[in-house]
Amino acid sequence: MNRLSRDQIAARVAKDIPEGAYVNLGIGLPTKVANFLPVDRDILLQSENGLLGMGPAPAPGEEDWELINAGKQAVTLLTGGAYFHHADSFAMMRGGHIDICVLGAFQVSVKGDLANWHTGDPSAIPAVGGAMDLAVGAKQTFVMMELLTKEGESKLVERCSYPLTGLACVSRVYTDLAVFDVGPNGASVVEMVDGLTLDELRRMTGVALTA
Amino acid sequence: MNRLSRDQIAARVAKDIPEGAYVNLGIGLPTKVANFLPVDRDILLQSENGLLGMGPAPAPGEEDWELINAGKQAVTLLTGGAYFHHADSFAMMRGGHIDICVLGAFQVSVKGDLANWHTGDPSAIPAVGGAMDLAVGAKQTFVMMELLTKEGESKLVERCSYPLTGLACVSRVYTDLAVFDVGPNGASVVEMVDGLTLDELRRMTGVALTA
Amino acid sequence: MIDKSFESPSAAVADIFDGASVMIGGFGTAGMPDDLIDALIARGVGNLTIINNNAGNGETGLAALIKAGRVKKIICSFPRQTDSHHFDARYRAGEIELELVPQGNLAARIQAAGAGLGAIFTPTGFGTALAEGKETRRIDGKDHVLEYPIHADFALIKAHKGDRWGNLIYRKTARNFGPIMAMAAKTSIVQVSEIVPLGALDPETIVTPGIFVQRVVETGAQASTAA
Amino acid sequence: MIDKSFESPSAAVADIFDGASVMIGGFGTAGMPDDLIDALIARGVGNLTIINNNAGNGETGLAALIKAGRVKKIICSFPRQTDSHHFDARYRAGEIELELVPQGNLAARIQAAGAGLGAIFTPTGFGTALAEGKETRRIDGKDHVLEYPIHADFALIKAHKGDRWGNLIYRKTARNFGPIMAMAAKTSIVQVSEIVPLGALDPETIVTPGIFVQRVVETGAQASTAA
Repeated sequence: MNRLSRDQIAARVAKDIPEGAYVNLGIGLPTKVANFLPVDRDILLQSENGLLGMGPAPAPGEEDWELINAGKQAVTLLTGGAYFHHADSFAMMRGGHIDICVLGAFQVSVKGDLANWHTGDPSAIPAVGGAMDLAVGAKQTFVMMELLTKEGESKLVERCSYPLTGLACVSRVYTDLAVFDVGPNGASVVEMVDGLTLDELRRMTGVALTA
Repeated sequence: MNRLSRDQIAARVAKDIPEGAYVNLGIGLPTKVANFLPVDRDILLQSENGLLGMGPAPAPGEEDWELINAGKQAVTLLTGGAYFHHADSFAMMRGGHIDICVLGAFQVSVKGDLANWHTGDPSAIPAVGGAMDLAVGAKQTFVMMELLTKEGESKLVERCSYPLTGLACVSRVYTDLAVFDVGPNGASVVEMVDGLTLDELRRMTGVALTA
Repeated sequence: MIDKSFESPSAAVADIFDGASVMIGGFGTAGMPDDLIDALIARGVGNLTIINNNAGNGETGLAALIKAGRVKKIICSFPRQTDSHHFDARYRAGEIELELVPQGNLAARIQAAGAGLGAIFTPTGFGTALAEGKETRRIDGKDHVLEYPIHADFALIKAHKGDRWGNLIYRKTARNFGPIMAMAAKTSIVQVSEIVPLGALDPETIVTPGIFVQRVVETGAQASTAA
Repeated sequence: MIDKSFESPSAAVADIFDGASVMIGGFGTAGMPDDLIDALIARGVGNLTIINNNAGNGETGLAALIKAGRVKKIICSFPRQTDSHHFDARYRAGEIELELVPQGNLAARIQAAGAGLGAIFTPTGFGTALAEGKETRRIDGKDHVLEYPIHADFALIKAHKGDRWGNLIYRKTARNFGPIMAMAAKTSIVQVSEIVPLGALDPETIVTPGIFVQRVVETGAQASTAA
């Protein structure tokens, strides 16, 4: 069984992002997707702190700390990009103007419920940022994650046990072992890594899966 | 009895507009107030179609019909003025950022209710524009009107019979015969033209007036 | 390559369908996208619901669309003007439906649509005939009316300059409803004086980022005229 | 003559009172008005309610205000960061109250305050712990949460250039919350790199018109640093 690396998952997500798409990449793992977007496609990245047309990281020493992304990393602006304030930025997101957002997750349910902001640990300091806005606002919300926790538990679940970020908002889940569509009809397997069978995947996840 | 002309009413209103005020002048009669603002005061006129710092009319032949006021007349922009879109413009008005707006009226009640957008004539085509926003949004709403109709009926009334623009929104009424404060405690006379007595004014208006 | 520029106004409006809702920018004639409207008239579809501040001035633009009998309903704040005779005639003949909205509520409802809000409580119009039958609520000592977003299938907008990604700047008070209508319509179609190369517009001063714009047509500079 | 320029940050914040609600612009350190915050710390008032996207980074700005023990409550979307240790310590000690708000609702509520709306129905947060106990409503097939505006007594903002009427432009992503906080606070206090003569800012490209700004202080250009 040929488990995908994080970069390989990112590359797989990138394959599904079409020419002309407006895309928001969540902080953390999804940021890697930018590295795999094909150079022959015009794809515009939005960052919720207020820019559209986000370019790659600047060369070391060239950072401008007033030009950052949602993860507070120094970035650049493509020719043709634009700056705007936070209310306009979240209007883009909440108003359905972003075609695709890619988020990390603690859990995703087969119906597309998302849990990615809080482990539920009462001693943790909670922080949500723009996750709830992105989850409900984009035309399509993709999740990118490893399928199993370090303890081997499936993060694709019948029902999320972690605090929710949004209800029925995720449409597709990219993992190191398989790609799933989720939604009102439950989870279906889009593709699996070589050497994995549907039965094994059912056993690993413990959820109902159609092919 | 020394009835004020329309220009004299406008001049009287202008006297009450302090240095530094942000002011919206309604279309029609209130527009005249601009002609009487003292040149030694910085007073900024807002026009709800999207400019702040409205200047006087351009010289004939110099009109730019993309630089107009709410009455669709050609205007100019003062040095230091700014353009903005309609949602921001009405945020200024509704959000309490305009210090004073001056509106015309069909009727004002002693409690400060305003009727200025519709005569109630069922055959008339209704039009409201920004009147309702201005009435409720400015810190102070002044009305400027002749006190009596052509038929001699008072436009300062106990209760408006015309369709309302806003409830309890007017604080002061400037007329050709007197200036009134209106509000929760009813109408009081701030000043009268020479030769007019409070009793005469009570008889003319038919409303309770305190001095 | 993302290229939102279209060859002609008629190509840009070619899929506006019978019964569509169409936002039209402009306050009076300032910002009225006359070339797009002319193309829409030539296209021949009708039963349109139009969202604009006014109901047409004189003989051009929205007035011409109304004259041609293509408008079923108009949502606006200030229809009656000295030169709104085409609307006046159709309205009096019972041939056009009018939804009258206070101007600031019109702007706020369009902005709410663009921002994906479900509804807003606004103080404007409370206690008036224009709030009759609407839900009201006293919040923090002030009475409010519940108003719903206004969405549209298309927006027709006039801007000053644009680029192939759809970034826009406007000119003076012709800006008015353009930025918020671009956000609220499914398909925003913009006529500009000039399509400039990508990067010619300063990213700090772009008023409408291209994400809100689907089509841009260069129609040359045109002076607006008095309303 | 309208002249909103102030001599110094300390003069500009001299009436911020104990228990005031204070919006502070910035996303991380980009747009954080450090000079105004330093003046506020020096002023010594406490029990402040702070509205910011975060809860301080490192040792400067909002983090320093929290370290100094001046903050009673913070309304923000993303307190927990690698360098939010001053907040973390106060929070764990039960010395600071936290109202956690999804970032877009934070922006929308601030904008609603500036625009004089009474409340908004937003889809963000529906069905989550952050909407618990809040009124909800299904509108047009989508579930929404009723959220109220966030007003403040003061806003502290960092902009790029300003003039004596309070007109502002910003720089890159340091713009973030500045324009909407300026609209939502009773008194908006802005530090700028440079106060320019009236007319030096192009009226087409002013981002915050002066009506939303009460005070402007020139503090010189300062590079933001990594969060």
